[in-house]
Amino acid sequence: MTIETESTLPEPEPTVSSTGESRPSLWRAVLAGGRSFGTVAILIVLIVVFALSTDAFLTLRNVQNVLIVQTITALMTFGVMFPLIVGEFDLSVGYLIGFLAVLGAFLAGHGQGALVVIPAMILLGGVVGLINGLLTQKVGISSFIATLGVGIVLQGFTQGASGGKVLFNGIPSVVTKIGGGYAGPLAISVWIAIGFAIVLFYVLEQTPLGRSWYAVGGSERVSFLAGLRTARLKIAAFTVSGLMVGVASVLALGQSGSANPGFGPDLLLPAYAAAFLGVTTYRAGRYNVIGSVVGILLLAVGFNGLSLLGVPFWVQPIFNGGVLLVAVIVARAEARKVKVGT
Amino acid sequence: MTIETESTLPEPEPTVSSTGESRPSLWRAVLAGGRSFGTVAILIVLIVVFALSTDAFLTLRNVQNVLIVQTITALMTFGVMFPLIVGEFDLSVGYLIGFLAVLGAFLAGHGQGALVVIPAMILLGGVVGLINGLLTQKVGISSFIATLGVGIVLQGFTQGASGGKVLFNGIPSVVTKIGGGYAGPLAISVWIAIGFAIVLFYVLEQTPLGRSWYAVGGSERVSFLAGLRTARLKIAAFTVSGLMVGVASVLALGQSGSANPGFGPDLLLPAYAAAFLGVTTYRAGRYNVIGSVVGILLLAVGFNGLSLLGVPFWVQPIFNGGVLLVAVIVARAEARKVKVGT
Amino acid sequence: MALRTVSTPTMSLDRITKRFGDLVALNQVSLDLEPGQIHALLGSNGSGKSTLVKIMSGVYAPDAGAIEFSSARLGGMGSPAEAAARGVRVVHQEAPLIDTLSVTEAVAIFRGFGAAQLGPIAWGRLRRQVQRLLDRMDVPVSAAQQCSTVQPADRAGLALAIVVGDLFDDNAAPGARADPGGGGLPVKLLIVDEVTAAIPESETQRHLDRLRSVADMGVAIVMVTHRLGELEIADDITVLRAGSVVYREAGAPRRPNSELVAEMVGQPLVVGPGDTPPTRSGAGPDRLTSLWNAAPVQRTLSSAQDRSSGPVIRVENLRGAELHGLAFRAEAGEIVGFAGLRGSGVEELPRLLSGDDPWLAGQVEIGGKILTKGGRPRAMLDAGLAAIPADRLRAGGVASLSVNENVILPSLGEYWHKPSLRQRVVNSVIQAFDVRPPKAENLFGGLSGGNQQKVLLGKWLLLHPSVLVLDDPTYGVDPGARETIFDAVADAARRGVCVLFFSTEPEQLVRICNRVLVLRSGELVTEIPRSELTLETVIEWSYQ
Amino acid sequence: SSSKTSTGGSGNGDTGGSGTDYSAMLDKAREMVPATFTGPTTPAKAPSGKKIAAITCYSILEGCVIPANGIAKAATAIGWQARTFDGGGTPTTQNTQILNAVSWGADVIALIAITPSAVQTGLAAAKKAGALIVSGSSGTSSPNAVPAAAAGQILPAVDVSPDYKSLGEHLANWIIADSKGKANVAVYGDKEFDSINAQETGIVPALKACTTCKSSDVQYFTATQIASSLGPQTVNYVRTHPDVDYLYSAFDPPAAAQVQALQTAGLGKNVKIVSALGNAQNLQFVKAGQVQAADAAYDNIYMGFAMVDQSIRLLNKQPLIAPAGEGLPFQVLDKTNLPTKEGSWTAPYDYQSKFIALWKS
Ligand SMILES: Nc1ncnc2c1ncn2[C@@H]1O[C@H](COP(=O)(O)OP(=O)(O)OP(=O)(O)O)[C@@H](O)[C@H]1O
Ligand SMILES: Nc1ncnc2c1ncn2[C@@H]1O[C@H](COP(=O)(O)OP(=O)(O)OP(=O)(O)O)[C@@H](O)[C@H]1O
Ligand SMILES: [Mg+2]
Ligand SMILES: [Mg+2]
Repeated sequence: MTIETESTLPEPEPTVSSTGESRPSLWRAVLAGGRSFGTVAILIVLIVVFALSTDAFLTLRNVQNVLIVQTITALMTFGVMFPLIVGEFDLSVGYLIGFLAVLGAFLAGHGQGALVVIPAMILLGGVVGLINGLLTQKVGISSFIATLGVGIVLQGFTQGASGGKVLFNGIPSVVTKIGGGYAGPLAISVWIAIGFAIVLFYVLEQTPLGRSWYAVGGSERVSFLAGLRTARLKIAAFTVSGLMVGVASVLALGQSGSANPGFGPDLLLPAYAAAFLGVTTYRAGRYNVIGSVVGILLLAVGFNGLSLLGVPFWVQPIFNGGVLLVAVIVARAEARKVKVGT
Repeated sequence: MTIETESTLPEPEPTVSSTGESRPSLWRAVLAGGRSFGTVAILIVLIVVFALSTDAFLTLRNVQNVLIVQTITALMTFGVMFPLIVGEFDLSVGYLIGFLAVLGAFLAGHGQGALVVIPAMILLGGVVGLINGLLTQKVGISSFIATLGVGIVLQGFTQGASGGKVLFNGIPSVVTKIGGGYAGPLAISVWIAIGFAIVLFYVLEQTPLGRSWYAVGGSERVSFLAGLRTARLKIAAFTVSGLMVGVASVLALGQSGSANPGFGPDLLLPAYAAAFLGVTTYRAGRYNVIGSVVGILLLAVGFNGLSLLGVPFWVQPIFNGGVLLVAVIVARAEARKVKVGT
Repeated sequence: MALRTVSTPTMSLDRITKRFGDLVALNQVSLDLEPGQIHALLGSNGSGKSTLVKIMSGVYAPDAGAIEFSSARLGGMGSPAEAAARGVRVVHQEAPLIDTLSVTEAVAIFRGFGAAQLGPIAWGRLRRQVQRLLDRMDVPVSAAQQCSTVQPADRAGLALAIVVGDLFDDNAAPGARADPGGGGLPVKLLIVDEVTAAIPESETQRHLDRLRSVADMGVAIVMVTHRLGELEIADDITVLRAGSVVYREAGAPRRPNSELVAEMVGQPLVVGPGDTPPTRSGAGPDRLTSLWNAAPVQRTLSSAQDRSSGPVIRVENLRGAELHGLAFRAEAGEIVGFAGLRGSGVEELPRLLSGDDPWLAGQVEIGGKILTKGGRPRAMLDAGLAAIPADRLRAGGVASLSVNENVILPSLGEYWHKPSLRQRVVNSVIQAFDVRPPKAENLFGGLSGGNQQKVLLGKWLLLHPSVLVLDDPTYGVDPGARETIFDAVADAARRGVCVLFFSTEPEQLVRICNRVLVLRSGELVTEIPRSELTLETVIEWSYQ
Repeated sequence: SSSKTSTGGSGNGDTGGSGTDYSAMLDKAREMVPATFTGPTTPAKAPSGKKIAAITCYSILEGCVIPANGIAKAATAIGWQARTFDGGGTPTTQNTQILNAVSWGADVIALIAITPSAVQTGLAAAKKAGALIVSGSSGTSSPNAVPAAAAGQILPAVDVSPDYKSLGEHLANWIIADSKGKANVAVYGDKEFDSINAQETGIVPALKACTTCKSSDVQYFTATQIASSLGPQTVNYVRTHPDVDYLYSAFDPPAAAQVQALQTAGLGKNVKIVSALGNAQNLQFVKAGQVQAADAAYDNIYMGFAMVDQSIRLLNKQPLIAPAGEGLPFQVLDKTNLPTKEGSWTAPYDYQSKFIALWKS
């Protein structure tokens, strides 16, 4: 007898997704999916332990600082989430943020103000995302290959535009203000990251567009048959990814006040680590905003606490890698087996 | 009507493959699959162009030089091919080669000779591959996540073992000889890489093990029901990958003559680029040894020729990324859409 | 049968031609689809039915010819989205469900979320709407359920609800919009693509009733099927052979099914005695002999065993998710059928026997070898049991490998360095089962469904198992190929293979089995011997 | 407890109460060393038609590229062909490029800030091909201590570097004087480079010599951490050690990362960073008063000229100039003595024509 969906592993328990509340509120939506909060538990334990072991941990300054330096990671993680959700992989984001930062600094150094520099960085990020999308969807190249090729080419442009130098002349003060300034208790860049988190959460969980992206990731074929324009949706996902990287690049340029041609590639894998950690939390088995934010905070708090305690420098990566492995091992089977690309 | 194998996109035409020769020879096997040699054409064009534009190109010494430094890339590429063939992805190989090189230098610095150092490096590579395999197959973690976690942890060990120093004391002369010495017209490391290429070609194309790996990559479930021990096969693929990286690390330690704690991660993406390029050649749409070797040579010849011509340094990445994109775009549809992971 | 009124066709295909490379998949096919009529599309495997459906639904553009639709003459239907917007809906054989979504979402991606692209989704209202729709269409599924938990039999109903839900929407009771002209209908043409193949026979009637009620609303329906029994509800019939229309019939009188089959197959048939469907002449009874002679001797699974002494398979206290302690035994040369309703364990048993699903408890003895733990497929194979899974797509063959490599996959080691042996063996499979096109090097994924099934049968029979488990082996297979398969199974039994036969069609059990075991609620309720084996007894016992 | 005296030299013998004249000490710390041209004076006629290949550590780093520019400029002046190969920041690419330089037919291969022990295959090929190998910025020849080579290692014939130990001492003295003997210094080092180790042998004892100052144990990082964890780690250190008011960073790129991280964390006013190299970006920090207060710059163009000079002598089989650094000048730059023109620091006298004259005589 035919069972189309059988897999070699036992099926995951049925999980009820959206609840049937009649008037959805964002708040209720946040709680609705709530089942898997193991990572949150680890985060709380870490916070308690660090708070007890060092006074420097739970201070306003420290909290502010932990948050501000994570804004770039957060936006990069949001950036890689969209291709992941639609079942693709983007290896170009690291090269892209480096390219956009150098481009912004280059424009600034040639006398352009914030009104040109910021839109140029963000939009060009979107354009590169669009190119990634077109290469994968229209030319039909596997996203790993296409984005790797695009990324390597971008690295060349980055090096060429920088002329091999750190660019720091004429960075508009608006940009540095956005990167490092404060508005109320939190840095402006933190507000920006929070704003994007809320908007993206809303789009992904509450709008047809978001659900269509998840549907395409679940089965491109069925989505296509459903009349979803899967190619467009995927291209859109890549474009949004590029735009997010563009925003991240503005924050990066603002926070460092300069653009270094070597900057960027190192940010690729941490963004993926946070997105993978995110899968263990909130909606287990799905890439999601809340889970990613918790993942970022977990890694950030761990790093911060350990370095406040003064552990040797090589303990950090062991902690980071260990947290990722442990969180995934103890998570539900869906989270362990989440689809990555393809 | 059955929709099973019909995709919404027009299917590639079925390709006629090997002929039914009654006595297979390795040579015949090499020619048997021969259909897609577009990359070879590009390679030949490059060689002709460079030979015409600079005298320094087609000299024995230059050929030797091009080959010797590609041996590490070649073995790393072979390393990533096995997980790719069985439908998995290994993000740890870059961290792993760095870890093994530091480990080897550390052992050497503590008075161990080549007889300890070399087997330790290779075997530990295998052990890490085995751990990757167990995490993905027995614990059930998606290979991206598992290998990323393992890789990050390894980075910590690398930094810890090196103490942040370049380790160069006591590297056994056997190791440096293997890395940089010559035997006849070619470097010892080139002979080693050629040897591995032949063995792996034979294993992948001519033995039941190789065919089983491809079958598992094509459909894990079908292979499982056909009685293949799919989990073991995948674990074996990861282990072979680790062993290859181990061999690469010996060559790397030998060629450098020292181990640097920052070495390794940069080798990850070039290895994938070569493996992806390989898919466009020989057996289009499949990761294969001959295609990968051609891909490596293509990138190497391009790098070498451009350097000899003295192009600005930032042209190199544009060339590399461009070659990857162009080769894939002009390749057959199977090559463009080759499965990456999952 | 609905009353035939004179009306303009909903869709007219005019000399449609479609080529794939050298292959002409459709050759000047013309077809009229009338509103309110169910049009059956028949044809053997590879005759072009799926291709035609894809042209009607915008997946492919024809290479030549035109489509008249809603009084417009078109070169093609554009894209699936465009075709859907024009009112062409398709229910594909594989239910269009995404396991990671909820039923509400699965319906909504087809029918809309009731919100602008970036507007908030009113989840509660949406879910209630979907639930109402499912209730109206008599589909026993909860809107809040995860798709992965929907039962196979309900998937077809859900798929239909997804596709023609517009007709049953909130403001209209079922049937209220019936309008033979069909002018204002949101759905004008419904294509159901071999949907019943996935449903147990016992549940197909409900599905066919749903189809009739949709047609009665004025929708033109194209029904692709290999089950001739379902032709009862069809108004018109078109038979394709090798890409051309070879027969068409509008309304009564109806030619007997055997003649339709003859049209499909395109060669004279030897009609068997009684109600036995026709058997194709040609392929002789020696196909297995030649197969086993070609195969390497040491590999044949049962060669070492003594077939004459006692049962070749003995199952004790087998427990799984559905089965609660099943026991039975079977002898060499027997064909034992299994019947039962959904949930009775009849779907689970073959998966347990093949080692695909884990056993909770139990013991299976095959040819003297005792297996206690949920045997992995390797262990079952080594003991002499080969199982052909029903799920050809995910469990049958490796689409990206050649026919060649698929056939030898279970015993790769035997063919190491024996290319000529491999060639001979694979060719004998191709000949014995009439695989078309007969090229060992073709990619498995490029074959039509029926030919894939033949290759898989060959792959497993080649091993000369002592026990052969067949799970719905005629799934998606045309009547000609079906006969090839039945012949092969009978041959195998005659040669001492013990066949355990599972089918969604009780007729097949009645026709081919020596006895049938009926399962209910995970237990064996009776054994129907050959002497009492009729359609009635099987259905009676299953339902009781 | 920190003293935030402006670095603006007041000139009036300010003794800070301990009897030391910190103002004079500060003036001395920021003098150029050596004070005048002490380069070679014996002529060395340049052989004609040579090819010199400069292998940069990584062509996106200023400190790697400027010496190569110096080499190119010097080589052009004597009619040599010069070509720069990008080492790409990894031993693998550096090896590849040395081999490419050999294939190109280089007579001289100049390694810039590349660890010779990491590129042994390339150096072996260069040696086999008879190419001369020289290096810059490694700190492995006089005036720096010559390290013991590991057995069998091929090393450059000569290295041209500033006196790193002295440079470290000058930085220490600048810190001591600027703080009037009250500095509490966090010391960041990197063990990957001989030059940085040599610098450390200067600064650490000199800081220790100030009994009224405090300095931390050296905290080591690696080059790969500069872009990722060094910044946040520094912030955390400064936060948990509020008494720290000076920070020594081994070279400019890590210092830049630390400047940015401290600024972002709002700790920019807590510490003054000093480092070494003289990158444009770091000089800009000093100029703008952004965390970094001093930078020991050395003349990388001079380094290129000196490398060419020593190469000519080696090719001519003339004796090498001693010390091998050929008086490569450095200077601790702070707000008071920054060059007015933008870009990297060069010695304020014309050494280029002096060198060229020696080669053409
Ligand atoms: N995308 C394609 N590329 C190449 N050939 C194709 C493609 N799709 C179908 N074919 C070929 O066209 C012919 C018609 O195929 P089609 O799938 O329409 O048959 P069918 O009648 O649906 O068969 P079945 O009953 O087995 O499903 C077959 O020979 C098939 O192999
Ligand atoms: N099971 C096997 N055991 C040993 N050798 C094998 C096996 N299968 C294939 N080979 C060898 O591998 C080579 C290529 O095999 P094969 O003919 O199946 O490839 P192919 O048909 O070209 O594959 P494809 O069509 O998938 O590209 C042959 O020379 C054959 O000897
Ligand atoms: Mg079909
Ligand atoms: Mg084949």
